[in-house]
Amino acid sequence: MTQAATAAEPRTLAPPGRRLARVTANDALGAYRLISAHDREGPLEPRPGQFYMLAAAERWGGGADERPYLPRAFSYARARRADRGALLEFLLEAVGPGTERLGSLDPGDELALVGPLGVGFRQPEVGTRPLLVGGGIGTAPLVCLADELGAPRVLLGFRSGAHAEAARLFERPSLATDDGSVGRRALVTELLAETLQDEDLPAEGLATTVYACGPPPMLEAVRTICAERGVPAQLALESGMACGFGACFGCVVATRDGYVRLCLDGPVLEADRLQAVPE
Amino acid sequence: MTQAATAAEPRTLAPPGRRLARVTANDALGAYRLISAHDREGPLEPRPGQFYMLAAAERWGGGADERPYLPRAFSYARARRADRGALLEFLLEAVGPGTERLGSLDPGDELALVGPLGVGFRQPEVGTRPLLVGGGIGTAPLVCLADELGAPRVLLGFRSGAHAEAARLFERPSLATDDGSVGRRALVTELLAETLQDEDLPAEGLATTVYACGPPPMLEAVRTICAERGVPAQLALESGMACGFGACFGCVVATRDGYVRLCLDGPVLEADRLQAVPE
Amino acid sequence: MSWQLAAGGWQSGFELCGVPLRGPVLNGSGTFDAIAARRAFGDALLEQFPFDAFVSKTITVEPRDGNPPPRLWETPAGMINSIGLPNRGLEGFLAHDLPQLVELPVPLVVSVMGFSVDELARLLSGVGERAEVAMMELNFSCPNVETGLVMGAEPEETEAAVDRLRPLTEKPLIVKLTPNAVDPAGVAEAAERAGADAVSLVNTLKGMAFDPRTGRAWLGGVTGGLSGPAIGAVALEQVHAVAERVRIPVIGMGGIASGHDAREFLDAGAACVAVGTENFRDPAAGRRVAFELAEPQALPVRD
Amino acid sequence: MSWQLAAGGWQSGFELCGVPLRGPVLNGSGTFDAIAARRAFGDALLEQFPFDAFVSKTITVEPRDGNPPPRLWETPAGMINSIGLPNRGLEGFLAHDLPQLVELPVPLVVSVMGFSVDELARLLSGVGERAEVAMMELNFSCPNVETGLVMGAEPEETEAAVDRLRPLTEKPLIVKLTPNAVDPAGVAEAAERAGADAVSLVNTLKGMAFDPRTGRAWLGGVTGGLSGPAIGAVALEQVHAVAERVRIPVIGMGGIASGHDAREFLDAGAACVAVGTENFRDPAAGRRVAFELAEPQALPVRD
Ligand SMILES: Cc1cc2nc3c(=O)[nH]c(=O)nc-3n(C[C@H](O)[C@H](O)[C@H](O)COP(=O)(O)OP(=O)(O)OC[C@H]3O[C@@H](n4cnc5c(N)ncnc54)[C@H](O)[C@@H]3O)c2cc1C
Ligand SMILES: Cc1cc2nc3c(=O)[nH]c(=O)nc-3n(C[C@H](O)[C@H](O)[C@H](O)COP(=O)(O)OP(=O)(O)OC[C@H]3O[C@@H](n4cnc5c(N)ncnc54)[C@H](O)[C@@H]3O)c2cc1C
Ligand SMILES: Cc1cc2nc3c(=O)[nH]c(=O)nc-3n(C[C@H](O)[C@H](O)[C@H](O)COP(=O)(O)O)c2cc1C
Ligand SMILES: Cc1cc2nc3c(=O)[nH]c(=O)nc-3n(C[C@H](O)[C@H](O)[C@H](O)COP(=O)(O)O)c2cc1C
Ligand code: FES
Ligand code: FES
Repeated sequence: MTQAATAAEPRTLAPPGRRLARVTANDALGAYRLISAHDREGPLEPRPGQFYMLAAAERWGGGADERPYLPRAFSYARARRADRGALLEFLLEAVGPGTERLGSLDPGDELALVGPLGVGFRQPEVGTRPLLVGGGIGTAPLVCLADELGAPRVLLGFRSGAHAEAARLFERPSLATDDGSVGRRALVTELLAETLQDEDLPAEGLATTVYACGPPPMLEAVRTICAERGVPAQLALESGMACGFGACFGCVVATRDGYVRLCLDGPVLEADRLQAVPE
Repeated sequence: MTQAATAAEPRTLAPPGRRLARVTANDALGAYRLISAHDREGPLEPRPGQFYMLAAAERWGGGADERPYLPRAFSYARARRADRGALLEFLLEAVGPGTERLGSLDPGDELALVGPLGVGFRQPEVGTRPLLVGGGIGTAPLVCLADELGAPRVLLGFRSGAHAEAARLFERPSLATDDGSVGRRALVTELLAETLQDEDLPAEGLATTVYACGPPPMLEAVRTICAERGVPAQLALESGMACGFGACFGCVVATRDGYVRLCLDGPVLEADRLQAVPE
Repeated sequence: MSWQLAAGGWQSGFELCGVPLRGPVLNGSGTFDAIAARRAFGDALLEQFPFDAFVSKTITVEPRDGNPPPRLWETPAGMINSIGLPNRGLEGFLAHDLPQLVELPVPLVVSVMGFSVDELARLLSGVGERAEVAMMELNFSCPNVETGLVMGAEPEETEAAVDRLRPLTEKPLIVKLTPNAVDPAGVAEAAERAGADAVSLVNTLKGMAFDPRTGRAWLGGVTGGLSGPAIGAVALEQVHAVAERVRIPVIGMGGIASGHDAREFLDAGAACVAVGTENFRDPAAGRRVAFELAEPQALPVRD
Repeated sequence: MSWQLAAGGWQSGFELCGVPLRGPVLNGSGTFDAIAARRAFGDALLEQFPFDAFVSKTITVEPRDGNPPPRLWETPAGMINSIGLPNRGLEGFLAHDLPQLVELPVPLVVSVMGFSVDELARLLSGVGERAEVAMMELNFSCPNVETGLVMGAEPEETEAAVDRLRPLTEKPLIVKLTPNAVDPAGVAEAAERAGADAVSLVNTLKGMAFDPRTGRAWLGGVTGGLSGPAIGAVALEQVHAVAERVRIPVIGMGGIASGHDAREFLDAGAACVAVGTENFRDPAAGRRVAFELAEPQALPVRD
């Protein structure tokens, strides 16, 4: 339990308890919602790829099927220093009772939150240029990563034009949509394959480190493409979580060395730790 | 199960299911809230003393202790014909998670409702004048009763001036408050005793029929006072209810002939059916 | 016996233990009083009757007042009741309730409980011979009354009781299991061996609440039975375990509040479902559940 | 052993089985991993440690991977888990976990489970002799692993097991009961007779969920254990029944999320309480519960 043993991991420690943060804005961004909250007690600098467990402070539950009950995990999309504390931004896709309740919060309402949690993205391997690959709501953690890396190359894929609105959070991303309404009618992994193809490989190999987040089939394609080309990749995965801080052992993902708790050893995993992206 | 057997009871039948009614207003009335809802599918003329089971259509539950779950019983305070349907008014006192949630509804939100339920107040006994006695939130069912009886005598008691604001729903009531801030510093049952005292009893006895609703100790005092003087009284009681339509057998109150389901045989009971007002 | 969706409605020819039913949604015994509901809702209740068969509140040989109030406590996503089986007794039921229940537009199941096998025998023969009654349910599971627990908790006790009772009526016999058993599936197998035509489960789980102001038991009956969505997962596990081990139909219940919930019970192996506590929140819950089950678009798409 | 409020805090001299504790709030085994939490929260965790004694996740003789995912299902006011007791095994625990758990500012309780009494014996002697360990808890109740159920479901089995295990350690022995028993109080009495120093309850209730898209079991382990506020009423009933029948202290748990809930368990006869699932919603839940218990103004006034 020495601090040193884990000092190397890109993790900002969280305060050891749930706290409240006031919602300052909640706006539609195409098919998504962008929620800002003023976190007065948390750390100012979470690491890109880390996440927070969120719940509405009031009326979390009591929906048609009497859920949600547990908090929900969300990557932060951006964090800025604000007057006393940090302003956190979350990008949300409504897929069920938890995301619907959060999406209905009004400015002034309070979020209950724990975080930042998990291990974020690691630095690009020495001598490589980062390449960010995002699919759908998986673009969320890439927003702050792009800010930190300073305008890296970004490839984004979306279902539709309404979803592609989220691309506005990035500078000059390359875009693909399933229906071709915005950008290329293609899968973002096709863009990835082409980009890596076009690349002039330096003698030593490694020209690029890929950072990817998106739905499991996309991540699996990213993993395969990168593995075939020997390109290092860091994948931000998802799994069902109850706690987010290693307490419940519920979020495990199978790696080459057995199950790991995604909330503790992830959500960002080096692609070569995985035999395959689960699901 | 013949209709005739029960045709005499002051009961308007309810549609056999839960329906939605849109909240049209929710305003503070002193310490209480006055909530109006547009009931498009229910009957236009509930009987004074009947009640509705109410729940918020959304987020009913998920509070600090994961309640409410069941709907809550409320006397209607007033019902008016409205454009397509009835406008129902409820007077609420926030005492727990259910009343707090209902009190926080905004105009436009929806109420889930079943009703009208139960047996209302019966006509005054022949040759008597009605006298309404209300304590605190127990004034609610007396509002429509007073309207129906046409400006009867009304005695009201409240904890404080803020609560006594509810007296504004009546024409010229006699008022008592515990702290004397409005009206007499007295218990409403003292006003009752004095009123009955002052009365010129006609030869045959019966000058007054008392209609009372309020907290159990008040109702018990009303019962005793009326019993001593042989004055007929109808008491609107409360008990914990799960269903409101006789399904659960949970709301029983002990009468001289054993337990009765208050939601089915009440909530208005003739005082002489009771040995004592429970609680 | 198997239940399947026909386009837009129930498969015609659906039946439970040989009794034709218009659909698979019953009520849980003691959670809907059709006589009281008719007082509240009038004849509209009959026109829009929420269930495909009606199960009476459990009756006993002698009339019972039930437990002293308070009888209800609300819990997270559920409630505890200590009603204590108030009922008019066998005579009262036959004289007062049965003539009214006959007016219902669906088959009638009468639930009975006895403090001894002899009492059960009297109830079975007294009620089972009436033509108005389609099926009998043996409540071996009420946690409020001592014997209920004992009879349904162990396979041997159950088998012995059903063995003796089975010959007393020609009506299909449903055995209602208690969830407060180590091995409900073993009890179900015992009931099947002894000739039960169906099993129903779950009854309420034993539960308790304390008055925050006094620190003493809140319920007049001290302990009570927990029901509602809170117990859904427990009910599903037991229904699944039972359905895997018996061939007779299983009537599944416990926390059903929607077609979605009902389908989980069918997935778990139930042939029919029953709606209990949700009736209290919505008197038309049974119809709503049936509708949602019959309209596949109301439910998540099956891959 | 009795617990009482002293003005503004715990009564000094409070203890459980002779081990001094600063207060009555433990964690439920398997619901807080202090080593993982220290990675997430750093040393602030130690400064604001949420519990008055720390109970380890249950360990077994051999290392275990646990069940395949998915392992979690959310239910109304609760959740089902099919974690399956992943742990490093006895050797791994002693070498890797114990040295880190020693740094916690509170007494350590180690929870053990065996697939046989022999395995339990090895665990008890292996861990019980370590000075760092204050107490041992025998998990007789894990519904995920066959033997756990059998050992804790019947009084005789429990008595025989505890009888053999009791002499193997001098440390206080807590027996954790399964709620999936007909008569948990009978099992508790058996444990007491055989020399247990305390009993803890409830463990999770057996539960199940179905994948709405496929109709098949959702959990990798097929069935799982239900926990959280949904089971509070069941837990209270069992704690009450047990506390009425044993003299050894009872550690009560099941759905505790607030000081108000905790006080219900004390009212039911518990000497200590444990917070489980609520830790997932708030890592500081233990501290919050303790605070609310100690501050009478946070709770309804007692008449
Ligand atoms: C590390 C991490 C970061 C994330 N970041 C983001 C983000 O930035 N933005 C974002 O929008 N989302 C993000 N997510 C996903 C987000 O957490 C989920 O969308 C959210 O939890 C869904 O909750 P819900 O109640 O809306 O839907 P749910 O009803 O929980 O449905 C979501 C999925 O859970 C499963 N499910 C359904 N019912 C249940 C049940 N009863 N119990 C358990 N599982 C069930 C199904 O597979 C379903 O598809 C992230 C997830 C993780 C793990
Ligand atoms: C026929 C009738 C008509 C009524 N009319 C009105 C009206 O017009 N206006 C109005 O404001 N009120 C009215 N009431 C009272 C109203 O129904 C209650 O105030 C309401 O149900 C309280 O709900 P709550 O969730 O706010 O409080 P609760 O938390 O339910 O607390 C209310 C009381 O219930 C008990 N209680 C506490 N916890 C629980 C629990 N977990 N389970 C069960 N009981 C518990 C306690 O005694 C507590 O004082 C009426 C009641 C009846 C029966
Ligand atoms: C208030 C109440 C009364 C009940 N009375 C009976 C009864 O008389 N006989 C019986 O077999 N079950 C009785 N039950 C149990 C229900 O029939 C059902 O088995 C149980 O409530 C679980 O289903 P639910 O969660 O949908 O309510 C009662 C349940 C409740 C809540
Ligand atoms: C995810 C999870 C894992 C658990 N693991 C264990 C365990 O390893 N050993 C054990 O004795 N109990 C275990 N339990 C049971 C808890 O300790 C506790 O008895 C139960 O969850 C009831 O309390 P609660 O409702 O507060 O969670 C676990 C519970 C959960 C939810
Ligand atoms: S979510 Fe609980 S251990 Fe990862
Ligand atoms: S509230 Fe259910 S019977 Fe009266």
